[in-house]
Amino acid sequence: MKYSLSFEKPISDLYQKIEQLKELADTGGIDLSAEVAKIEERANHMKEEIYANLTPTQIVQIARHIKRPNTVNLCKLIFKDFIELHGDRLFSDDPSIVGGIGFLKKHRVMIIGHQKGHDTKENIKRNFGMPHPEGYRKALRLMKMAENFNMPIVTFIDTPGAYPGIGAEERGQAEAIARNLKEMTGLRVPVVSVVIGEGGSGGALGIGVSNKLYMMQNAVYSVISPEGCASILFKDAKKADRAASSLKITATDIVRLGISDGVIEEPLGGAHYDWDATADKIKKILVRDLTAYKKMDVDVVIEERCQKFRSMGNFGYTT
Amino acid sequence: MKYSLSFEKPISDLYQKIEQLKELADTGGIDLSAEVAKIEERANHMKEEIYANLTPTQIVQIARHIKRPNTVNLCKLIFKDFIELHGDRLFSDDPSIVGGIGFLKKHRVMIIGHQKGHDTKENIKRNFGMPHPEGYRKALRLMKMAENFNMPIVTFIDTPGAYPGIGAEERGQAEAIARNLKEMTGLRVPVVSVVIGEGGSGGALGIGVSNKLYMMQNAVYSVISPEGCASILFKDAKKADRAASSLKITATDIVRLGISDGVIEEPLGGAHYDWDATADKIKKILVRDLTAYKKMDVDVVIEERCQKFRSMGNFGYTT
Amino acid sequence: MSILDWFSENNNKAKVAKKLDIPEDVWVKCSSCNATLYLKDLEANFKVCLECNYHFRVSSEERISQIFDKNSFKEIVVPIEPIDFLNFVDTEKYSVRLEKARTKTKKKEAVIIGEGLINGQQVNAGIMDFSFMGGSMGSVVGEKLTLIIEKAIENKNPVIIFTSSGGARMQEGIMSLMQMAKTSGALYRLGKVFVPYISVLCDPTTGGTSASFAMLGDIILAEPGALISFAGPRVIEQTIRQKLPKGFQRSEFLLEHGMLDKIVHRKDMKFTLSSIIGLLNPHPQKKS
Amino acid sequence: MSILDWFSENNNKAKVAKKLDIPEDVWVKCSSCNATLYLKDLEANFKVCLECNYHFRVSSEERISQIFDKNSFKEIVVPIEPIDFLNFVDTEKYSVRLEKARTKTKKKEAVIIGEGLINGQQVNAGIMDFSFMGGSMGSVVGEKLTLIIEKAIENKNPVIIFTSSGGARMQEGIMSLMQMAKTSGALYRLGKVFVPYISVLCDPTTGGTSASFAMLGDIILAEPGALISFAGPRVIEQTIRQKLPKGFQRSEFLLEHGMLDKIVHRKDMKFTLSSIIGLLNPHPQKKS
Ligand SMILES: [Zn+2]
Ligand SMILES: [Zn+2]
Repeated sequence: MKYSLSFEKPISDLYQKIEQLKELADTGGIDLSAEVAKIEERANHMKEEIYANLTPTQIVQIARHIKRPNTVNLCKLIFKDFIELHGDRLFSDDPSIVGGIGFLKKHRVMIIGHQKGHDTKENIKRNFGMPHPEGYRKALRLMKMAENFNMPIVTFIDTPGAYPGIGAEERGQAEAIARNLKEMTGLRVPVVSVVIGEGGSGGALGIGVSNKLYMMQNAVYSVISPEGCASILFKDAKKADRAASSLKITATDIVRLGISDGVIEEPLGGAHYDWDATADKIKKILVRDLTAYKKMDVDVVIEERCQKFRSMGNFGYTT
Repeated sequence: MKYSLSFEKPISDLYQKIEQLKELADTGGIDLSAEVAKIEERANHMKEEIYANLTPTQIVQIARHIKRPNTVNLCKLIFKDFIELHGDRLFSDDPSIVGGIGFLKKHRVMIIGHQKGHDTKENIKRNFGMPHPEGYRKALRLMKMAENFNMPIVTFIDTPGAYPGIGAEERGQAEAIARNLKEMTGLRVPVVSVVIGEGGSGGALGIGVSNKLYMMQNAVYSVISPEGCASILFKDAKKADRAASSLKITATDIVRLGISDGVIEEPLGGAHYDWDATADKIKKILVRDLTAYKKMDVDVVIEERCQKFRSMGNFGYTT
Repeated sequence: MSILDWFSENNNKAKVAKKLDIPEDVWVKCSSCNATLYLKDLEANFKVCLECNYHFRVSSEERISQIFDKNSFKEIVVPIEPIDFLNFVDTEKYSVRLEKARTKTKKKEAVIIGEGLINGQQVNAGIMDFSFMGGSMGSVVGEKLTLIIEKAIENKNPVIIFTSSGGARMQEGIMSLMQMAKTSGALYRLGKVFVPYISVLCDPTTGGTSASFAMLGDIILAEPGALISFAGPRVIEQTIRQKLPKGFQRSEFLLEHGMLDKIVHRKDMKFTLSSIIGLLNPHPQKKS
Repeated sequence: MSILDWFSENNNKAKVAKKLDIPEDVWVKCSSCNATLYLKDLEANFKVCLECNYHFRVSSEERISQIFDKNSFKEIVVPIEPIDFLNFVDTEKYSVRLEKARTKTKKKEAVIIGEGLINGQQVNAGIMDFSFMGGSMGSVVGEKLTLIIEKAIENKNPVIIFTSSGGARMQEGIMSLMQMAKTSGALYRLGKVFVPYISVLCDPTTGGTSASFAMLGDIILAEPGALISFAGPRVIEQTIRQKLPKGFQRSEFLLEHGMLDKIVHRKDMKFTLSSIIGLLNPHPQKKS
C-alpha cells in the first residue's frame, strides 16, 4: 500500500532498490550501508520534491486514498468515550454518515462525518461515502440534539457526493440537503468542519455550514468532481486533469478563495502514512477553536456563521 | 342509502308503507292523505324514539356511515378559499390525512383531518382513513407552518386507527404519532379538534392534542375499536356490542369523562342526513372559539392545552 | 394500537424464565434456544442466556439492581392507586384483575419511579414491569411517569425510562389513551429546559407506550431482540393476510430502520447510560 | 449534483418553443405532442400547448407579465456582474460564454429580482431564466436572490421565487457551491421573522438549485411536468446502469413522494399564489 499511487512510482522504485541492496548485503555478507544511506537520502529528497509539487489530480488521488483515515478512525483517535448514535427516526440508518458524542478534552462534542471504507466490502456497506437523504436527516437530528444540550459540533467531510440513485431522489435528496443548509445556519452552537478527504459538492456542504472550515493539506473541495466536470463542460471524460486544475479545488485554492479558514498539515505523502500524527494535528485545532468559542456569546457565534456565508461570492461592480 | 342501518329497519318499513299507500292513492284515485299523515307522524315519533335511544354499537354504525360528511366535504362547506397542501417532504403524500389552508370568516386557518371515502374506490385511495407515518408527518409539517404564520389549527378526527402494516411499522408509525403528541403540546397557536366520526385510538390522538375537543353527537372516541377489544379482552370477537358499551366511547361518555369540551348536535338520524346543517353547526362553534382565542395571549393558550392533558387521569388516593 | 397480542397468558409465560420441575427450582430453560441453564448463572449474567444471548424479561427490582449504584435508588412513593372508574368487566372485573395482579406481583402498579445514581451521576427514572397487567399504561402509570418527568424539570436530573409494556390499559378506556398525550406533553416541557431524556426499550414495547414516551427519547436505546411496535404482529398479519418476515419489529430491525440510537446488551447498559449522561447532560450534579 | 444533463445544447433546444420554417414564424411545434400550434394561440394560452398541456419554458419577462398586476413589477437593479475570477476555460472561456449569453438573451444574468403586486398584494420576487447559461447559479445569481430575501426581512413582503435552473455554475467553482449555503442562510433569517416564502418550481430545477432555496419553500408549488431533481437522470442512469421509469423526477412524481404542496397549471398560477399569500401572510400590506 505504501507508495502505490502512480506518481509515487519513482519513490517506490528507489525503496525497492534499497530492499534489494539490503538483501544483497545480508546474503552476500557485504557492507552496503553507505550505498543504502545514500539512496535513502535520495528517496527522502525525492519524496519532498514530489510531494511539494503535487498536481491537483495527484492531490485528488491522495484525498481518495483507500487507506486514508476516515471519520470513524479519527473519532477513535481524537475523542474520548465516543459513542456512535444511529438513525434518522424516519426511514433508516445511513451507514455513509456516522454521528456520535464524545469528549474532546473537557468539551462535550457532537461529531458527524461522512464515512468511507478501507476496502471494497467496507465501501459497499458505506456506499462509498455517498449518503442517501437519511444520512443528512440523521445528521440534522444529531445537530438539533447537540443544540439542545449545548454541545459544539464537529463535522468531518469526506464524500464523492450525495448518492445519485432512484431511492435517494424519491425520498428527497435535494430537500434533505437544502434543509440542512438552512438549519445549520441557525444552530445555537459553534460548528467546526474539517474536509478530511474528498469534499464532493452539495453532498459535502450538506454537513458543512460551519463557523470554521479547515482543509486537510491533501483534501479537495469542489462543486463537482473533476471527472463529472470534464464530461459535462469539457465534453471529454479524459480531461479530468484539466478540470481538476480549472476548478481550483485544492486546500490552498480553497483557502485563497476565502472558503476555508486554514490548512491542516499532513505527514509527508499524506495522512494515510501516519494516522496518529494526522489525528493529533486535527485535535489541536479543534481544541483551540472550541476553547475559543466557549467564551463567545452564542448569538455572536450564529452571527459569525451567518455573515461568513453571506459574504461568499465573487463578482464585479457595474458603474 | 336512507335508513339503511339495521336498527333503522322499522323506520324504513314505515316509509315503505307510506310509499305504497301513496301509490295506491295515485293509481286507485282514492284519498288516503289522512292515513299517510298518520303513519308519517308515527314514523317521526319512531325516529325520535329510536335516535334518542341509540346503543353504543348503533352510534358506532352512524359514526362509520359511508355517507357521513368527511373532512374534505366539511372543508368545502365551512372554509372559504380552501387550498389543499400536500406532502410530508420526506417520503410521500398520505391521502388518508388531508391538510390545507382556508378562511373561517376573517380567520386564516390551517385545517388537518383524517380522510375517508364515500365508496369503496375512494376508500381504497384513502386507505379507509388509516394513516401511515407520512400522514402524521404531513400533519406536523402543516402545524409547524401554521405556527410560523400565526394561524389557528382545526383538526377533524375520523379514523379507525393508524394503519397496521409492514411499511407503516418500518417507517416508524409509533415515532410519528409520539412526536405529534409532543409537538402539538407546545404549538404556539390555538388548536381546536372535532371528532367528526370515528376517533380510533392513537391514530386519532395523533392529530388530537388540542385546546378544545368537540364530539359530534354520533361520533365515538376510543382507545381501541370495540371489535379489537372484544377479541382481545373478551376473547370473543362477537362481543363487540358489550365492548362498545364497556369502553364508554360515545359523545356523552367522552364529555362526562372530561375528555371532550362539548357535543355538537347532528341532524336527526345523523350527520349524513344533512351535510349543510352539520357543517353549519361546526362552523358556529369554530368561529366562536377562534374568536375567543384571538384575544388570548399565546402563552396562556399553550398553558391551557398543557394543563388540560396534564390533568387527565382517574385514580384513587391511598392513605 | 394497544392491541396486546402477546398479552395473552401463553405468550406471557413463554418469555419469563421458565422454572423446571427439578428440586429447588435451580434450573431454567431458555425460551429461545432451549438450553438448560443454572439459575444462579443466569442471574449472574443479568438474566441473559449464556448460550444464545436471549434477554429474559426482568422485574423492576432486578433492573434497578443492575443499573443503579448500590442502594442509591430511592423510590418515590406516590399515594395513588388505580380505580375501576368505568366498572369495566370483560372476562373478569377490572377491580378483580387489579387485585390479582397485586397479589401475584407484590407490586402496586406497572411502573416504579424514583431517583438514583448511575456511576455517581444523579438521574430520575421510571422502570416498567411487564408482570403487572402486561405493563399496561392506565391513569396511575401515566401519572407516575409524568411526575418523574416533572421532578426532572425541577431538579434537572436526566430522565431514564425503561419500558416494558403492551400499551394502553383498555380497562380504563379513553382515559388510558390520554396518558399518551399526558406523558408526551410532560416530555415537551422537559425538552424546554434542556434536560436529556433517555428511553430504554425492553421487551415488549408496543401500542400506546411505543407511540408516546418510549419513542420520544433524545437518545433511544433498546435491549437486543425486544419486540418494539405500534401495531402488534398478530394484528398486522390479520390485516395484510400474510406471514411477517423473521425479525420484524425486533430491536435489530428498528435500528436498521433508523428508529434507535443503539442496541445495548444488558451487561453493558449501566456503563452505556453512564457515558451518555456524562456526555449529554448540560446540568451535571454529581453525588458519590 | 449540478450535473446539468440537459444543459447540453440539444436538450435545451428541444424545450423551447421551436419555430417552424414558415413565413413570419407564426407556427410552432409542440416538443411533447408534436402538434403544430399557432404562436399567438400558444402565447394567449400562457405558452401551454393547447393539445397536451405541455408547459413550454418561458422567459422571465413572460413570467412577470403572467403573474404580476399590470406594470406593477419593479425590477431591483443591482450593480453587479459575473466575473471570471477563476480564469475558467473549458471548451471556451467563461468570459466568452458570459458575453455570448448576454448577446443571445439580452439579459445580464439568469435571474431578475424585484417587487410587484399580485392581485393587489405586495411581494418580493426572483424569477430565474433558463435561457441564460441554463439558469445556473453563480455568485451574481446567489447574491441577487439573497438580496431579494433580505429585502423581505425588512419590508415583510412574502417572497416568491420561480426556479428554472440546472444548478450551480461550475465555471465559478466552489464559489457557486457556496451560493447554496448563502441563499439557504438568507431563508433561515427570513423564517426567523415569519415572512412566508413560496417556491415555484419550473422546468427544470435541479442540482444545487433544487438542493437549496428551491426546496425550502414554506409552500412549494410546481408547474406540471417539470423536471425536479438533485442528480440528473443521465447521471443516475450511468450510476445504476438501468433505464429510469417514465415520469421519474417530474412534478407529478415529486407530489406523490411528498415533496410538493401542489402542482399548478400556469393559467391558475396567479390566482393560486394570490390566494396562498392572502391566507399565509401574517404581515399583509395591500396596495392597489
Ligand atoms: Zn438461549
Ligand atoms: Zn403538445
